Amino acid sequence: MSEEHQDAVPEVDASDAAADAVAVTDDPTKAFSFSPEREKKYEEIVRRYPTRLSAIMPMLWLCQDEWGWLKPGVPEWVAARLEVPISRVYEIISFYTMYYTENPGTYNLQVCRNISCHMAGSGKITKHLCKKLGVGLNETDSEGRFRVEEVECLGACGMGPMMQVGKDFYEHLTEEKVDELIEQWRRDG
Amino acid sequence: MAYSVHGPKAVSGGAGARLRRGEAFYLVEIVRGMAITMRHLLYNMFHSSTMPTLEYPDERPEHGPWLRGRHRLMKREDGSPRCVACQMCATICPADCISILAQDDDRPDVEKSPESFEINLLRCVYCGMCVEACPCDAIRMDTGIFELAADSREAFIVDREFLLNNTTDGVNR
Amino acid sequence: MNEMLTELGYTLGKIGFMLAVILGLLPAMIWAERKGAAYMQDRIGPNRASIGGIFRMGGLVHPIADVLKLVFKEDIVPAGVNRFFYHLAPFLVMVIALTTFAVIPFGDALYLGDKVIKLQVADLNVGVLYILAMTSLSVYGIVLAGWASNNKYSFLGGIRATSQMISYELNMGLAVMSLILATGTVRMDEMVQFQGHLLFGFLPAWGVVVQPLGFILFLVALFAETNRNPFDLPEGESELVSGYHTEYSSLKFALFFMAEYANMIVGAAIVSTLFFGGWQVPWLSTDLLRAHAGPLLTGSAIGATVLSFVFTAATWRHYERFRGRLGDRRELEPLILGILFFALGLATLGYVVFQKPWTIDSAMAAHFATVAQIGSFLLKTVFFAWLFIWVRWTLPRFRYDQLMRLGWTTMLPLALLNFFVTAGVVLLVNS
Amino acid sequence: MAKIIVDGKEHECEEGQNLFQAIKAAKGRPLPHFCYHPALPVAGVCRMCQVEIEGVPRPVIACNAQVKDGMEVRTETDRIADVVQQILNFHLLHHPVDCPVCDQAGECALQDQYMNYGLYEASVDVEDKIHKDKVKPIGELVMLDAERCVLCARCTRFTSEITKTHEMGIFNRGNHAEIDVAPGRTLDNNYSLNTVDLCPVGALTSRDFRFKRRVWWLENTPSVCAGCATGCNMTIDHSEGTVYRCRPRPNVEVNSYWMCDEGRLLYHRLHDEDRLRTPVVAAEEGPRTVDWDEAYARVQSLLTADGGETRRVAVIASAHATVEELHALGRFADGIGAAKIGYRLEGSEMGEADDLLVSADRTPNAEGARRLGWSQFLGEELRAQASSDTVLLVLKNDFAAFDENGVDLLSAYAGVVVLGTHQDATMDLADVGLPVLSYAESDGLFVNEKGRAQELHASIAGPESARHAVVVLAELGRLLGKEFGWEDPAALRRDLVATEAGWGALATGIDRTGVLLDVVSDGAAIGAESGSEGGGE
Repeated sequence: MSEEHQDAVPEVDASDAAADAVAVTDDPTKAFSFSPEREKKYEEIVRRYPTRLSAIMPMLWLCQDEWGWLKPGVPEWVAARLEVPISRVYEIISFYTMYYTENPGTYNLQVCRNISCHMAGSGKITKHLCKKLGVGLNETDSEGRFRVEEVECLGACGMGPMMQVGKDFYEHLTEEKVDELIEQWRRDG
Repeated sequence: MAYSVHGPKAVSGGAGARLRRGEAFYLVEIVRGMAITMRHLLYNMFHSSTMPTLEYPDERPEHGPWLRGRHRLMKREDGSPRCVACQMCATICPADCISILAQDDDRPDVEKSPESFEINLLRCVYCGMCVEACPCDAIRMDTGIFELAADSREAFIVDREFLLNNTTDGVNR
Repeated sequence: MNEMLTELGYTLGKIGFMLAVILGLLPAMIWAERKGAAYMQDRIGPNRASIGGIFRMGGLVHPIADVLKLVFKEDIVPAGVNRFFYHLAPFLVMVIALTTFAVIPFGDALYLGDKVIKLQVADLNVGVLYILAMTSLSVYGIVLAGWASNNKYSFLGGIRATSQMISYELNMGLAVMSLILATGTVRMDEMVQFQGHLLFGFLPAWGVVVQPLGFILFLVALFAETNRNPFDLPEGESELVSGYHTEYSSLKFALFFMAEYANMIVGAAIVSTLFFGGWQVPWLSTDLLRAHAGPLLTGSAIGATVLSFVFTAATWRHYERFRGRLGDRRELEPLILGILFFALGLATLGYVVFQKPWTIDSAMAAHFATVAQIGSFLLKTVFFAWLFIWVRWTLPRFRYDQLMRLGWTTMLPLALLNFFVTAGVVLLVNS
Repeated sequence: MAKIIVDGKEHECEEGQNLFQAIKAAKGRPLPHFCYHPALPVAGVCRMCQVEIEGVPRPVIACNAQVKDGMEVRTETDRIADVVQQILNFHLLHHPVDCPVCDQAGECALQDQYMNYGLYEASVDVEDKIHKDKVKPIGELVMLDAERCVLCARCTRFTSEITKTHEMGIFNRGNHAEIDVAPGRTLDNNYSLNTVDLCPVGALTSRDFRFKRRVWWLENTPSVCAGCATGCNMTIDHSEGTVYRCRPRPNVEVNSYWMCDEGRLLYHRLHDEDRLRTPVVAAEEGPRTVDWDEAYARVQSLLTADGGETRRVAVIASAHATVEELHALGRFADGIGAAKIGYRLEGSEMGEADDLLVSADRTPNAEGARRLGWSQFLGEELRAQASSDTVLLVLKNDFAAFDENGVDLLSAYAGVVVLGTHQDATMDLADVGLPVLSYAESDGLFVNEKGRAQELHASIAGPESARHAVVVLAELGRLLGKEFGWEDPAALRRDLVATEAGWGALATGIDRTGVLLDVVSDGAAIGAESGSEGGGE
């Protein structure tokens, strides 16, 4: 993973920072800023945990809520704001699977692949989704809207095959049902 | 064995080697011995082609794959040496005849390679331990070349290129 | 004055012949030693050196190569040697070996018109004693070499040679004395003449017949005196690292080397002269040879022709069989030799057909007889020289105490016994 | 005090002591381990040091356990052997086994443990192994091979706990976990090579030492770093007359287990191009190499004034010289009545200190010089001695590099003789330059800034014609008709202990951690009374 990040880092200073219209500043704590209500949550988080290291994970969640994924530069910003070593932040990001360092798209279709869902046909669903959307597994489509991902058990074994999109579960999936859902999301934009 | 200068018993050797009456008169035995050698001579004069001797430079001996001849360095598919300069051979060598200088290799799949690889063939005792020690099968002694001749001692210190290209004409280049 | 010059010329001629025999036989002996040893031991022996890349002559080129090598090798004189004796020793050995030959007759007296030429370099009236004297002298070279080398091994070799010489000189002398008693003369030519008789009408009165025990004693003593196996303890490689000539190199070593073979040849000549009738052709006295020269010469010529054609066939067969095996010019050798043999065969055949050798005149007959006698002498010499080689590659070396015991406790009593018995028999016969 | 029983044998140790260390003390050798390091916080990740404790159902790792009185520990049971082998199996599962190209081979913990506890058939094919970064330079001096890593976290603990620079971390998880520097960071602190020493395997290797020499050919000589006044203990690894690397030698009193990169790489100077290998004399066209006889002849002619009488001599000492050399110079100067100028220009060779090891004073033996009665000097003192009737003798001091006025002053002297190791700025101005042995090539003592005398040992032979400075001083004394009677540093040290106060602590010999000298009042010359009242040991 380190390679990717090394490549990504220079972009923070040049294009990304400029694109976000953030004032270029020497102070890394000001590279990004939360929306006011998240800023409030941030304050809560920092207050809740005894050490700053413990606050890294909820802080990263907050960032992911704000921007959808951990844009280049955000981990550095987190480290600067929490005054923790950047290596710790990256250790956490790379350890957990649900921190996204690549844009997961608007709709991240997380299909369960564990045994119950698999026996109920999740494999077929995944394949169908990939074919319909024209993407491979763990790939985002060209418009940056859909991404198909296989995940481990989400605790809905009785309702398989199932997938999670955002915070919603979609259960008892069939190919038709999936088609419908996609049509709907396409309409929603 | 302590031997006495007296009596034929001491001369003839062990207890079971007592001479028979005819043998004690040596002349007959000498003549018999000479007959044996003459028989060989005459036989070989007329059957020289069946002689077991190998007429060496004209006839080459057939030796088994176990013969340890002059060393060679194995190559990778791209022609570079397989050797990674791990110095195992130089370490095990009882004659201390191998000297290797390692270098960083830029190629993606090769990390380390020998910058120089020299074997002093005059020091080498052809024990084959380097071959045994090599973890990369980079050095072998299977060339079958066992006759080495050159005009100078320096010529026996063979380098990487020589060992890689493994010319078959002795040490002389 | 003129007569003296002619006499000198004849003597020089005889000396020349003598040297030619010894020096000519030398390389042949070396070749025979190496090749004979090889064949006895089921090896091929020397066959690499060649002339012009063609002629290998079954290894006969090797002695030439050997000599060339020895000539061009570095002559090393070790530190601490006695320079005078160190340089003298090899020459002493060689010169003595050559001079011993002087008293050996190699043919019956040749009558050229009214001139009588004795085929003997020096007709001493004490010829046998001269031989005994010279053979004893030869040890001086070895002792000097051993002592002057300033090397304990060389010195031990020299000491061994001396004591060996003393021990066996005695037996040799006694054996010769018995022979002198039997033949009644100490002149070499008379001894040979004596051996021309026939005993009981069919047995040549050779020394070996008259003195069988004396012959064996003499032969053994001769082996010891020439330092040949099984009595080559002075050079005993295993314990003395080559003994007296360890410190010699290059030509001086070559001299020792050649002296050994010269000694063998001379020894062989002495044995054949004393015990095998010298130049006598068995059953064919000089008179008989001259009388029947025609048929004998014809027979010899035809024999030579047949032999030549046999060799031609053999070489051709060899050429056919081994063609393509070596892949170079060496393969041509049997072909060329075959052609030469064929030419030789044709020549002898032509000689028989056109020269009609059975019509030989009496002057030529005398020459034929002399040639035949010289041939007979050389044949016997070569045989005994070969015997030296043959024995060497058959018998192992004695241990030194064995050598001494053999000399003093076995051979000396036997020699004395032989001497007294001979004396008694001679006394009986003469009275 | 607590008693524990290790493999049936009783052992005394401290209650609450780390069990790993207690067992190491009891057995005389450590348990198999990768991650445990006495100077780093316990991580307990390698699971190699498992032991059976009576009453505890499962094996526990000793490094994370504490000694309790009466504890019964077994370390050599079949079960432990089996556990360790299986743990080792996991460690080696995705190891590339590229020992032939690995610099760690020969001092690799994996190799050692495998030979001791492993020797099983590998269960993973080479093709099935997970591949990670190889040959990745993560800093100026450190090369990373993530495949070889056993994730002992020593390097990350070092960067977070010792240097507190946090360059390194363990990223990803499970089979894919690997050490690396954080994105955008490089391992560029002044202590980066310590991670290489710490690394029990070949994951982190020194780019400086990389492929230079196999470690089993290196000879180790204990010595002391000459880079600054801290006097870090180090081991010089050398072979066939060449120094290949320097590693810290543990000494809790001085440098713990660490050493700065700057100090480690100082050995390159020993083999520099500008190393003085033969005596040189100044000539019109520049320095000319000569033999010793000619050099001494030149010294003789410098010392002889036009009138034939002997000229005066002034000597300059150095904080780079060993105690023995300084003592020899002092006795030399006293013996011939020379003026003693001092050991360095005031304040020169001072740099920045850091809060770990590096001292501001970049000379190794300033304290030794001070205790021997040498003082720092100013350009003024140099000027005061300058005259056309005085020859200046300089021992291992490159003061000309620090003072331009001093350079001008040198021409005022009748001659300048320099005993040095390199063709440096002072040597360039010398009339005669005499090559002497450096700190790595001679025995001697350095006294660090805290007054600890530590021994140097000769590792390599040095340039062929270089001589030990004390030998050169003795020979120079002979030129002046003065016999000093010392032949080697050892004789001088004996003389020092016998004649000078304040060095008594040396009398009984010095162990590998050095010996603390008596405290002396700051800046004062050592008197008999101040030497006797000190008691710092």
